[in-house]
Amino acid sequence: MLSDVNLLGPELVLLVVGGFLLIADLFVKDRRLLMGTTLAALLGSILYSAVLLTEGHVGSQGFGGVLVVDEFAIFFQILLAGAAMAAVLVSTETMQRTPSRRGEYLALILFSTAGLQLLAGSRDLIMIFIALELTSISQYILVGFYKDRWGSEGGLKYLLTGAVASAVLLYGMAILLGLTGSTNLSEIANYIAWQGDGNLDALILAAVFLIAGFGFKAAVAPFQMWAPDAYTGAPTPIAAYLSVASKAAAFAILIRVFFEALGDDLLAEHWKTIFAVLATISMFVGNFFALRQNNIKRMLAYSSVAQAGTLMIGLAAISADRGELLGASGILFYLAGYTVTNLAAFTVIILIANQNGGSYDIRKYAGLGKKSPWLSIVLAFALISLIGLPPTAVFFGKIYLFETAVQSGLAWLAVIGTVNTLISAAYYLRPVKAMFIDSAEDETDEAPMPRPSNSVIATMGLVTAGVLVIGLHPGLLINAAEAAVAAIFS
Amino acid sequence: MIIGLEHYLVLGALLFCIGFFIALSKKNAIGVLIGVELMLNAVNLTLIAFSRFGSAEVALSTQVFVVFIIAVAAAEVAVGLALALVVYRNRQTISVDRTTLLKG
Amino acid sequence: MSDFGFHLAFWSLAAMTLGGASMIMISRNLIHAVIWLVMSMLGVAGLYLTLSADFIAVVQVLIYVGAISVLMLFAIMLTPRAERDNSQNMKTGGPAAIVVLLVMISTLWVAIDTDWGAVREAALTEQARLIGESLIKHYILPFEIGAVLLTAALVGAIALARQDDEDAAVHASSLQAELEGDASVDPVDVVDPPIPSDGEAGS
Amino acid sequence: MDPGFPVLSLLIFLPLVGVLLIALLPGRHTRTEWLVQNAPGNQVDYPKWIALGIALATLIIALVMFILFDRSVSGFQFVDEFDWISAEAVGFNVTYAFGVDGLSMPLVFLTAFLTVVGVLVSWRIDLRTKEYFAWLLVLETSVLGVFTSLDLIFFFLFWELELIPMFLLISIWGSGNRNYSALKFVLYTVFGSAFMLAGFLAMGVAADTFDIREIRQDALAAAFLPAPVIFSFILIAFAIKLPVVPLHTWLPDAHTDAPTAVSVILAGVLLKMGGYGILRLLFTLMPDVGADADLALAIIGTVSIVYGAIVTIRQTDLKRLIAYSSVSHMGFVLLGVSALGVTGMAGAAMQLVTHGLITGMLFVMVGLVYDRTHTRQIADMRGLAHYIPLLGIGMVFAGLAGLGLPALAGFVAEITIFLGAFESQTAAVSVSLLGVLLAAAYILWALQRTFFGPKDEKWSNLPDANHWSEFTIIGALMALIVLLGVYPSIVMDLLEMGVEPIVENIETFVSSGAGGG
Amino acid sequence: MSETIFWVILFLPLTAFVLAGISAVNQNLQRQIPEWDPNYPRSWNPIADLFCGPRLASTPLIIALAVAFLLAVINLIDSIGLRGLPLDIGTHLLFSAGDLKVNVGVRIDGLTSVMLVVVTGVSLLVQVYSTGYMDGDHGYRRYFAFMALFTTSMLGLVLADNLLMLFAFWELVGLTSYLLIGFWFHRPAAAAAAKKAFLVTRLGDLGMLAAMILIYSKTGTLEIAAINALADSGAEAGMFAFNGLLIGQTAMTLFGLGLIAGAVGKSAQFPLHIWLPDAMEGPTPVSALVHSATMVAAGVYLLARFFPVIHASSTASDLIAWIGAGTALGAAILAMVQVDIKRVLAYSTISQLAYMMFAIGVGGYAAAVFHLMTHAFFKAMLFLGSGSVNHSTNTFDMRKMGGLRTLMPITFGTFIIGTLALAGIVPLSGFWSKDEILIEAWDNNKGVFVLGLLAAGLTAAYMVRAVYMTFFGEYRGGEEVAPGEHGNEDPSHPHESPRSMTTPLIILAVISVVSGFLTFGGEFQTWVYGALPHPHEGKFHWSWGIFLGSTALAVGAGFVAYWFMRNRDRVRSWGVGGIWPIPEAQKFATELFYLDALAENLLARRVFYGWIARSSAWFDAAVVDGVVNRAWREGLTISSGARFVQNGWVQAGTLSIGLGGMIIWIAVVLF
Repeated sequence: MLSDVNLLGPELVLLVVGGFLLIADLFVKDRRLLMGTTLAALLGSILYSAVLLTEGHVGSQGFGGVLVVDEFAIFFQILLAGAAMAAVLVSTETMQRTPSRRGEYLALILFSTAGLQLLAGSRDLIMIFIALELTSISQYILVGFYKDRWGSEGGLKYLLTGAVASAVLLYGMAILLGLTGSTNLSEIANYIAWQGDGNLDALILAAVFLIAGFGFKAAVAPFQMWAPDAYTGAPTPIAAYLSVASKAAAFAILIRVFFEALGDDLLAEHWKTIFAVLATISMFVGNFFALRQNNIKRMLAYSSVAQAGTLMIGLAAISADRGELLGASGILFYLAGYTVTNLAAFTVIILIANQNGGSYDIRKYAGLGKKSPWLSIVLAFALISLIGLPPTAVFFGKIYLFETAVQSGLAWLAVIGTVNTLISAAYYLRPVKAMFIDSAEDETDEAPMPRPSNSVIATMGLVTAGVLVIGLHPGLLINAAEAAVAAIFS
Repeated sequence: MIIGLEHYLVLGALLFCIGFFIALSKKNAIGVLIGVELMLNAVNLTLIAFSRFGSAEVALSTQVFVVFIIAVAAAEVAVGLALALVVYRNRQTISVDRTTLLKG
Repeated sequence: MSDFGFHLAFWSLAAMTLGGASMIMISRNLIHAVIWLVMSMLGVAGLYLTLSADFIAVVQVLIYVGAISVLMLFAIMLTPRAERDNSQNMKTGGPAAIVVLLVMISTLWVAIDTDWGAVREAALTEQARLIGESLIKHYILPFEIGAVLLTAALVGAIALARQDDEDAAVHASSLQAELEGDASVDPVDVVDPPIPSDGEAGS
Repeated sequence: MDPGFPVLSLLIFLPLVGVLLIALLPGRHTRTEWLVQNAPGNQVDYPKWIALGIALATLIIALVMFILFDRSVSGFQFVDEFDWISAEAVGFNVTYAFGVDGLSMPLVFLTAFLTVVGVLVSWRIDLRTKEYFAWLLVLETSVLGVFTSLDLIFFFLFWELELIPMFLLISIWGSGNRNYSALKFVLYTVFGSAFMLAGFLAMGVAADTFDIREIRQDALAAAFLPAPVIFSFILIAFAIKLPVVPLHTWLPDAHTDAPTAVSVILAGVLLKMGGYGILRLLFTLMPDVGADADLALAIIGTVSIVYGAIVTIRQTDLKRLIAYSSVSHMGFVLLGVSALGVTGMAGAAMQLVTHGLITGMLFVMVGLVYDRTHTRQIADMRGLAHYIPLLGIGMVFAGLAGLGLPALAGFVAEITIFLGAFESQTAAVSVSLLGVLLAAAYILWALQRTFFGPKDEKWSNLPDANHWSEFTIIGALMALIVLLGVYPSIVMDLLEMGVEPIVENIETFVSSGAGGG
Repeated sequence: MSETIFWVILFLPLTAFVLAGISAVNQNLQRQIPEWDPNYPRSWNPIADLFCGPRLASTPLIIALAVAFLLAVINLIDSIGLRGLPLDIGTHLLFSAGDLKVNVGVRIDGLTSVMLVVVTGVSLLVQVYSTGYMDGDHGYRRYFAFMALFTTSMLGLVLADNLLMLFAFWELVGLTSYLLIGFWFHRPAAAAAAKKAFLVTRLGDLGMLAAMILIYSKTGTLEIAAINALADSGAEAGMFAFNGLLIGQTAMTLFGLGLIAGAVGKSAQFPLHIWLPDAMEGPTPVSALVHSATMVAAGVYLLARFFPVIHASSTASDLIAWIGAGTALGAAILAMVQVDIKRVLAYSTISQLAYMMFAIGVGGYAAAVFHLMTHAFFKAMLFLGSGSVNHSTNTFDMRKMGGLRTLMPITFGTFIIGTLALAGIVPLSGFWSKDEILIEAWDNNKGVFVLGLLAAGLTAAYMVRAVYMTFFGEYRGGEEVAPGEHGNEDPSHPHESPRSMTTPLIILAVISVVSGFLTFGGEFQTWVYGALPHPHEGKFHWSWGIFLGSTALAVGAGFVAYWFMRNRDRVRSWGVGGIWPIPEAQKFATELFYLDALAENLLARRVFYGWIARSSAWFDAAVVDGVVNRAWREGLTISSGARFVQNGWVQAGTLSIGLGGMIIWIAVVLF
């Protein structure tokens, strides 16, 4: 039993510190101390995961098969904790805006991170449900955290839609449970392997409901509509966090459920079609809606929908005959690259917003290249990476994913993906153009923006370096992703 | 005829659909929440039906599942109502067809 | 329980559940809707009993009827009479009907058509103990996490509901905007709330 | 040949070093120096001197490679390679592999040379010089990378990398409707590379490697896409870049609105990437498809030649006119390639090199004239040769080179293409002879309207060419054009070496196809 | 003689070109506006003034040409010793691409030697003349640079031993002709004429290019000797075969036609003759050298070079014969109505070149070359004479001349000699060559003969008219200095030109008198026959009938013309050019048979530029580009239009969840 607690380590650190923060908030007023504690917790969780990896606990199941610690889970634990760290680091201004709710803020971030990490490692329907709800509820609150008209509205919409989505998810789980008589993924897999073909319709309905539930978290069209509103209303660090963390966890659990539990061949054919179609829809929807956005947060929200579609290509490839390893590792690799890139973009956006009165209007970015060149360069770099131009992380992510598509005979999907790259270039380049080419309508305030806090600069440097490193030497990360997915598919 | 699993499942399905319809069609945020609650109840009913007619371990896991669902539902409602309250403070309304600042 | 009694119980409870639900659908007043919700939930609790899930039935009555609906009633009471309107959103009614029809078809089809495996006659006995055991044995982890979840929800709900110093300004400003009827078509003018002057010194 | 150290990597990444220097050093520095007396306010711009130095260094390295290049052995030389991504489990392996052969060596030299020209021709720029010259050097790196990559992924990487500097250079330092043109350029190219990437991946997957030297036709038989589809996918990208009708309309806009140096490099080397790709990738990796596609290529090429020339005649903007003439000239490349013979292909490759020099010079001259007249409308100019005779000489020279005058570079390429292609593509060549006449027509007419005719007092105080940079550019370009015109062997031998293996490949496949039925 | 000599001949003028070019560029450097750019290297000026003066442009060229001329004469003597047989000189590989091997080399035989002497000689004299004529012109240095380049290209053209090299220099002479016609580019007419000349000749060159490509692709060789030998081998069963080379009759015919196209363009034969009269916009010495003596004769040279090819197909030879005959007559008629003395000479040049053309067509190879040579001398002289007249009257309009015979005796005398030679009066050179041609025509093609005879008569007539209007009667001139031309400051009192201009006239006069005697004993014919694959002794043709006929015709026509002019003196209007009874015919002729109008206005402007080019430009902008832009705009519209879906309702989100899920399920279950 104690060993099981050991396996729970990474999440446990976060939960305990989160709880501690709730109390500490009542006495400690120093923001730095609170943030420091949070960051320490996240770092600890990362280290713990690393220790679990090196200490040979890999592959051991805990809590009666409810939780598993394999390279896959650890990959995501580290990724998610990292994303959370970035989100916390850039939250300085957010916490200045809400001085009396800092503890809650940080604690909720920790809780939802823990929930996502558990999601990546859980192998039991009930566990999945609880972990999902833990993150969801924390995020509902975080989105509405400013309590202003936009934040509250975004939060409410997120919650109501999410509640329906989780109800649908639950119905799917219920059907699955009733069919297979077990909540454990591997036992479900056994059932399907032996007698699944009898109740294909029921299985597929359950699967569709599951897809709806998880796709909601991943913001895949047509389950994406909450995303723009939630991102726009939420505090920007939270928007960044949502755009990368919950997407990552959602894909983790999609891979787990659909290829540990429902990965049987007689279903995989259907998954292939479904995921391919979803990928197409969500790439086109995301890109087309993003074309005309003037609020950069909203634009990035739609772009994250499109990116989710790109990731879906990987899922489709997994289901195809040849591409298990390639597809899954492609998803992981792309997720990592996308995470660092998007965090870089959001970091800069936050800094810029702090400068020009908290506004996110792309048109207000005019002439920024002169005022604060480094910020502009980083943002431009991040956006170029989001397009998928070299020498950046997403460039290789896309090449990798498209190769998996081609390799699994889905070349048409690769073409659609690249065509969407074309569309996306049109709107990703808009801020670049505004910053470097247009000149500010009021040349009066040539004053360079106030120097941001060290933490933010550090974050910016870290994520940008990440984008560049992954872009220039993707080999390491690709090998890591391989190792991670090898835990599932082998 | 004998009342069997299917009856309960059909009942659950119908309840689920009614709840879904309410969630889809009510103007008032609290109304939407009510719909969601109905949907969750439908799920619970389905699960319990399985626990009654399924094998032993199903019987247990489903009931545990239901306990969790009920707890989570309560939590969701609490947060939802809190958010609705905040929206009301900001906008003097909680009807979802008027809280559309964010769109497009 | 005799076969007839069982039939009677099932059908009446089913009618109660669905009827209550349908009444929510049509009732114009939110408070009535909550009442109907309570009734429908009681029906569900009864159905649990017919499924000999006593413990769950009790939990259902306690939490739903006892807690959630009361919570809702409080929330409704906090809002003025004008906001107790529970009418349909005419803009989504039509599409909603179509979607729900589809859902109904699929779910009913699955419910009836599927072979749900072996049917057991004997119901589970002494469930409370079994459930408790499995909660602290097999499902200990979800149990703990559930506890955290409730904490998070609790804290969050409080954090949202309570009026902090910095919130007053925010609400005032957005209230002002609302009264001026500033309904923006393009969410481009979303701006972060101002940083309070004594940013570091909180409540 | 193999020098002890990675000279090629040095060549490719030296400009990036320059970018770093420019970024780190200050933009301007006030001092008086005989060389820069005419710089406004006696200021020396570090960026342009650094850029010039780096570009010259690159040019020298390229020259040394050109000289050391072993003309006796075919195949790639100066090869640098090591494993870069090796994901055996999923079979995704990318090699860092660069090398030059007879085909790419002249193009590499051309790139280095035209970059120097580009730096010099932008000597008077003083808007945000740091960024400008930095981007110019980034551009050089990306083009050099394309010409030397031996790995499809790296080829694609550099192919895409070139977009960023181009976008910014056009839309910041451009003129006219520059944002539209820049975006149009980017979108067209990305559209093409979409298909190109799909084709590359299909190839790489089928052949289980992205190394150009190891991918072979028979391996592609197993591809998920049929070889013709892959071929046409990749061809789309190259056709857009080349460009050929009807994918050419991005070119006039980009050229017209780009700053002079960018037009020079765009016309001089970026277009060449398309022709180079067709030779290096399409016909090397899938010769049998190429052999089947010859007629189509010939037709497209002929249409581009004639149609492009006809449209050129109507242009009223001098730069636009030259841009359209590029469309016509690039058609010759396709025509030569479609000959499927050493002569034709060598001619096509030669056309790449010579057109780079000639059109580069034309754009230089137009740019220098524009610096003075501040108009490019032909209607506004008249009798310029009275006031700027030296520029007039340059312009007339470039124009005559452009219309394929003997003893100048263009003639060699065109005549070789004609002689090489006539046997296999009789009709196409016969039609495209018209292009020669039309070229004379539009160039001479443009010259007559701009430089000749009575004096126009409006231009009476235009300064003629008077800066050492201008003399250097014009002199160097003239010298190279004449050199290639009277003694083409120095380049032609290399190109011949470069295309021979391609043609052998084609012949073996064609003959085997004929033998195997 | 060793090959080096010929390269020296080729490179001497080239060196002069480089020097003259330096001088010209330096001149432009001098005229920089100094204060515009303090960076301007003033240090150049002294050196420039010392070494790069105008003399650097002319003197080296004249020296070079003198040396080249001597070498050419020596070579000619050699060649005479060899009976004009070709020297055995190897060729050098310039570059190779696959099977294509491009060589450079010289071919030296009787034909080449004669041409070398003609080119260098005439060029030398013209340059000497130019030093006087162009003196004080602003473009003095540029002028000599172009002239040097032209002479180089012309020499290369005659020296070339393979078709590609010949074509290259062929294009280069075209270029220099372009540059020289447009020399005074400040005149719109000059600029337009230059362009017209280049384009029209290039139209013909297309045929030559095609011919070259064709012959290469059929036989794989471009060597002139090989092609001639092949053509000379005679066709068996429609195939020509010569050691390994094979070519069909059709291909050979096409090849011949292509060459003819090139020649027709370059030598201004119908229908491509329209450029030459306009080319008179160039300085007069240019007209003398380029547009009468040498370059326009290159077409004749080409056909003479490939004489066996032309006669390997009757189609080709007949075609060129009739083209030549027709052009000879038509051009003579047009010359009859011109009022510009240079245009008269231009049309007469066309007509004389046409003579050579149909001579080749009817098989008079030697006669054609002979006439080429004699014509080069006397026509150059005539042009120089007209230049001399212009030098003192500042006009070419004969209506503003008259009575110059006393004022400019030397010019008058030489001009008369030239006229007689051109009119073919015994014993001047023109007589011998022209009669030679007429005899050949009489032997082979009577129709051509008749046309040629008529042309001969007209020649005398229009020359007499020109001489009369220029030198007889009262002086009617005295107009101001035209811009660019540097002539008499006081044109109301014309005077004889400086010695630098008269000397060449005299020399040329002497040559035009004596050069005809080379034909005695068929000497000349023998040399040029040496250039053919099957050399044979030439012989001196003589026919009393034709001698009497042509002389009588010429003299008669001359006197008729003279009589008309005398009586026309009192007629007010000079517009009626002289001897046309019918005004309609007059009009028809003065409008140049409406050929120029047809070509330029209708075909070039209306049909091509106005219709074809405009429609394609519209297509390019509106369709090719328009479609893309339209698609882009539509995409944006869709994007903004589709946003109504995201209408901000919660239920929109939930709806899409349910709908999406259901659609997927149904789709999967049904299909």
